[in-house]
Amino acid sequence: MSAALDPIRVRVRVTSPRLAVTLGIVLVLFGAASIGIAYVVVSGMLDGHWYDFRDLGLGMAHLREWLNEVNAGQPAALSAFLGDQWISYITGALLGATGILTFFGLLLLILVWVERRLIGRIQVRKGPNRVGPFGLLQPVADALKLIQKEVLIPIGADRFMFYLPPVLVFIPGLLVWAVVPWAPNMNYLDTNVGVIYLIAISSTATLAIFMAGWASNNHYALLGAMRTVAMMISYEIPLSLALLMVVLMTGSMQLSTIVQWQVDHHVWLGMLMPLALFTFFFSSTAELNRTPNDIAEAESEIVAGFHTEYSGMKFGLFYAVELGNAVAVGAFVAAFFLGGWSLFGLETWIPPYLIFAAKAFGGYFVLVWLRGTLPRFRLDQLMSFAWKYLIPISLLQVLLVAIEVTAMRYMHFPDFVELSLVGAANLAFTIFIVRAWATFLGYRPEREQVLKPTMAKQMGGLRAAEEMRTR
Amino acid sequence: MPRGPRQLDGHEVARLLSAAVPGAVTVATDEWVEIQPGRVVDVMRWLHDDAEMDAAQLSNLCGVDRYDHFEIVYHLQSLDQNHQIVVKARLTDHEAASVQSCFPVYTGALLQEREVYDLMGIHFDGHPDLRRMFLWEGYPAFPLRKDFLQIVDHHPGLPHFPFETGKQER
Amino acid sequence: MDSIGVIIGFYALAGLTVGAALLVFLVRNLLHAVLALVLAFLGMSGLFITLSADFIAMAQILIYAGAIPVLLVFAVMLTPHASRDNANSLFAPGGLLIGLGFAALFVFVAMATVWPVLDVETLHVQSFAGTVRTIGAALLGDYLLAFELASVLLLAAFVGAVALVREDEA
Amino acid sequence: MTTANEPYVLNIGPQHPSTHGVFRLRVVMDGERIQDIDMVIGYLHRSMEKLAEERTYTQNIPFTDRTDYLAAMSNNLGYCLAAERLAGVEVPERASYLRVIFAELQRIASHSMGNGTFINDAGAWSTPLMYMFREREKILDLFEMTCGARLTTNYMRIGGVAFDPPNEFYPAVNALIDELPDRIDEYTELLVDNEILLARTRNVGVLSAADAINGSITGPMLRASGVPWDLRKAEPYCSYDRFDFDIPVGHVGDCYDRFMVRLEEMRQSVRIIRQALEDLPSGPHKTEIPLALRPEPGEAYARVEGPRGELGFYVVSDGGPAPYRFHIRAPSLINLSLLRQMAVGASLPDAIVTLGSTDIVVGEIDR
Repeated sequence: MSAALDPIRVRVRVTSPRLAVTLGIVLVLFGAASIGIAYVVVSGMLDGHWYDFRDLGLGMAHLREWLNEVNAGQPAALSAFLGDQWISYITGALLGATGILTFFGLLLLILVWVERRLIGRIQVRKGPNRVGPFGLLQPVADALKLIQKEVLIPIGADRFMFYLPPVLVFIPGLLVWAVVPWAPNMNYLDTNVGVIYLIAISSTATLAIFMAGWASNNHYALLGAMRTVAMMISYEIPLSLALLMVVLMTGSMQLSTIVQWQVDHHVWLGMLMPLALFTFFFSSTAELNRTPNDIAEAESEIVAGFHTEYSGMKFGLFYAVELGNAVAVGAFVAAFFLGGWSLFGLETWIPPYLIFAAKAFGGYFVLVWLRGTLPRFRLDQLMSFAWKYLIPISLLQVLLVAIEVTAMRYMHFPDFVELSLVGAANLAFTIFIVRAWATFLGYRPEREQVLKPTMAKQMGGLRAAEEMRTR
Repeated sequence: MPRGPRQLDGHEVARLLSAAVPGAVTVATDEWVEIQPGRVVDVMRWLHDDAEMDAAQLSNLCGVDRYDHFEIVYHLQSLDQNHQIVVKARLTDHEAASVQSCFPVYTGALLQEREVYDLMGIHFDGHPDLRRMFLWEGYPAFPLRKDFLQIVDHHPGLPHFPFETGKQER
Repeated sequence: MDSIGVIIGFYALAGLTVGAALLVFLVRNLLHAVLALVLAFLGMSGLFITLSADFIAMAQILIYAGAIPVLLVFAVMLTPHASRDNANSLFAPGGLLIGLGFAALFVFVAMATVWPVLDVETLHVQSFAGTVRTIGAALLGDYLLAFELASVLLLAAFVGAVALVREDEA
Repeated sequence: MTTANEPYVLNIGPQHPSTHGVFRLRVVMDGERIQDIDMVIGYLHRSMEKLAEERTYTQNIPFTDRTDYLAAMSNNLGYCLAAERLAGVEVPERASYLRVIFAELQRIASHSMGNGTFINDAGAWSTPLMYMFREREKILDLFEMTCGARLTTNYMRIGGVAFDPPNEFYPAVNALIDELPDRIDEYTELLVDNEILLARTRNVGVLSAADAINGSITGPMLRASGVPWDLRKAEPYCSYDRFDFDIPVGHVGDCYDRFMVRLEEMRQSVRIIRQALEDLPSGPHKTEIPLALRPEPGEAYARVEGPRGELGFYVVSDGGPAPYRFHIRAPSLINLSLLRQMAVGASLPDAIVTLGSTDIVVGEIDR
């Protein structure tokens, strides 16, 4: 059959050549203008400073200095009334909020495409490729479609509680980005309780999800909400324990300090504490509702879980925040365990925020990869894994890390020796304790118990079946 | 008509059956055995338990409307002996047709009997869950009966081939 | 002399907290009341932030906005539908009385305590840098016994709860 | 979890990702545990058995495509065997070889779909399904090449097959069967040793051999329970007695065994196709039968080993041009007989996996 007669296999042209050329010219002009402006700013033609674009944090520091000058120069009456630093505060808050919102918005737009393309590649198909070049405009089309869709509210739903969750679930999704350490000096909220902030903020999403499930007046949604809550309660603990190990080792809850510790010691915490890395990552998949722990929205069982009844942009918000959180998990894995913005000295040459973004997206890619590969656990399996395996083993590991940290305080070997010893001890302990604990609880890997089908030549019924079994 | 490749001779089955369950067999041909509708469970249980018959599986169960009576056709399968037995039950009461359910012997009859009840309106005594299956509860008729929706001047079946004209078979 | 921002913040947050707390018992729907409670807790954590007590603020969010309401909602949801509204009950006058009593106590304590007043000049941002360290040192230093006792008590409660809920393996 | 006086009823379907069609399960739940399960079927009921009573024998062949729309070739074959037995029609040897080739191709396609959706039900997000669709597409291309249709093929005829495959068919099918074992190995690597999948499917929905036989379960489900029963060997039709192949038999009768039995059957089907292609005799592909086929009054029950189990056709003739009675023994429906027994007491995800492992096709359940 000829290709022309086969509508499915013919690539549908969405862009005419003229439109493409026009778009191309506009893009080139835009790019040239941007580069020109960037050159003027960076090269110091404007204010005599030479900006190193590898370090946006430096630019931020300059901005802060400048704002301090402005603060100092304000009339005394104003500063007596409003405080000395109010210009810095307000500018900082506005800039940060705008930055995070812009970043998050753009990120979501890109992620929809990235996720679908990646999953498509994993599933030997193409993924979205019709709207715009390489399907890049697909997220825009999706968003437009979602916005103009009617939002249905089920009969018997609690309207107020039904409207609230998509918004509420979005807030933590935005807030966690505040503490992300992009580069030296480049984090919006470098609070010294960063780790607790992270845990606290992410735990509030539970309530929103639970509200969504309850308000929908739908049995699937309620089941999904129950599962979410059960899972989040269980997996907050190993998550916190994993972060506790990090805090113990680095002696700080400030994210910039944690990254700086890794830079100073030329090591990634993930190498020192592989179990903590695994625990954090696995618990995060549970918190995120992503495969293999996506039981809260297990499509084949409870349709879409807590957001079954949401349509239009309300569904879109749930979907978007889920994607955004996936990258946030990648970012925190990078910050806590993969050395943040450092890359063994390369950060001098490559902009650190790019290194950080690469690591964050690497973590995200692993999540997508898992999603494309693994089946799903069952609720009771996940619960028993958390309570019977992850939490006890993590607790023991925390104990070991505490001992190591104390020992390191009293010994004065070179860093390299100390950390190698710690890493080796942790790895050995992890392997030992996992095996020992599994043996203690009587766990046998399923794959060792599997019997492959036998091949029969003779047909028969029950008698033949028994013969085959005894043989 | 030829039997299936591994179908037992009906006469042979009838001989053994009438010895074991006296009075159950009414007719026997070389294809099938016809039994009393009230003795279905007895016959099935014997066929199921007997080592030689060894009818371990109820392979197929369906009903046929013969205008004045119904036939329930049981295809029984022995897996170990690898033969097939065809048993029929004739239900003479066309209006209130009823037959013993063979669910006590074969759990596989659960859905098959429900299907026959649903589409043909034959009542199976002793079936644990006899409800309409494809059609909804309260549907007025039984579609597989030949008198389904008695439309004037409409006879069930195909009277002649589409290209044949004039010749009326029935 | 506080700057105007902190004052505005304090009153806004205090208004939010008190208003949300009022809503908790004014709202009819029990789940809405729980949400109002969460809002009140969030306002409290904001108040802690204006006092530069960042650790306590975060702990407030973690425990009172993250964990407790989930338990509350769970409890509300799994009770039968009839008891899901915040109806009047005989407990109201007594509760009001107890509440007033507590309020009076707090006002008295606040008024009667001689609060240490620090000089603004000696207060730098640096003096608030390490609340985590200070709290940690205090908990595991001066107040170690109390801390450990509280932990043991909580553990006992935990084990007791498990023992209560556990079904008999009869 | 819930109060005792208020049953928590969950309607799974008629529109649900795991019911694979319009099929509804009414599940009474206690928390995540299933207390009672009831099937509500008939959403796709077209009363084919009634319709067939007013169509000629040849006109009924397309109906059989539309019962089990994932295994149209097998359904065609089963019906044609019944009609041939009723009318006493002999089938040329080439036709019976071609029937075997297409039925086995159809089995591979159907098992690909069944296994893929089963893994999907277990929660793998479409990836194995898409992998298996890749091979299924090629098989459907072969069907299209031969008879012009991909899904509802309508290929078999009473007395043979409708068309001889075109010349391009042979290289394509040879390339496919050379490739398929590697592909099946790929699935095995991806899925069979996957700890999560094993944890989800082993000892879930267990069916003992005695229960399975008594419950009229047939096909891969019966074999997974450890009963070596396959009509292709027990009662060889077409020319299955001339090929060398094995019947995979499971051990426990759980969902994992069903999955594995299907996967192994795909390998065996490749073996059969290879042998059939090697010895494919020349000659006519069809016996000419009168268009106005009027079998003698009587009845015939013919069955084939379809991908889902014993696919039987019971055809009664009264000497007229149309069947007097036309009954399909639908394995999808009858394999559901014991669903309640398997699912009650299990948790919801287990029940979904169990339903997925029975590999239902709603078109065949409802007919």
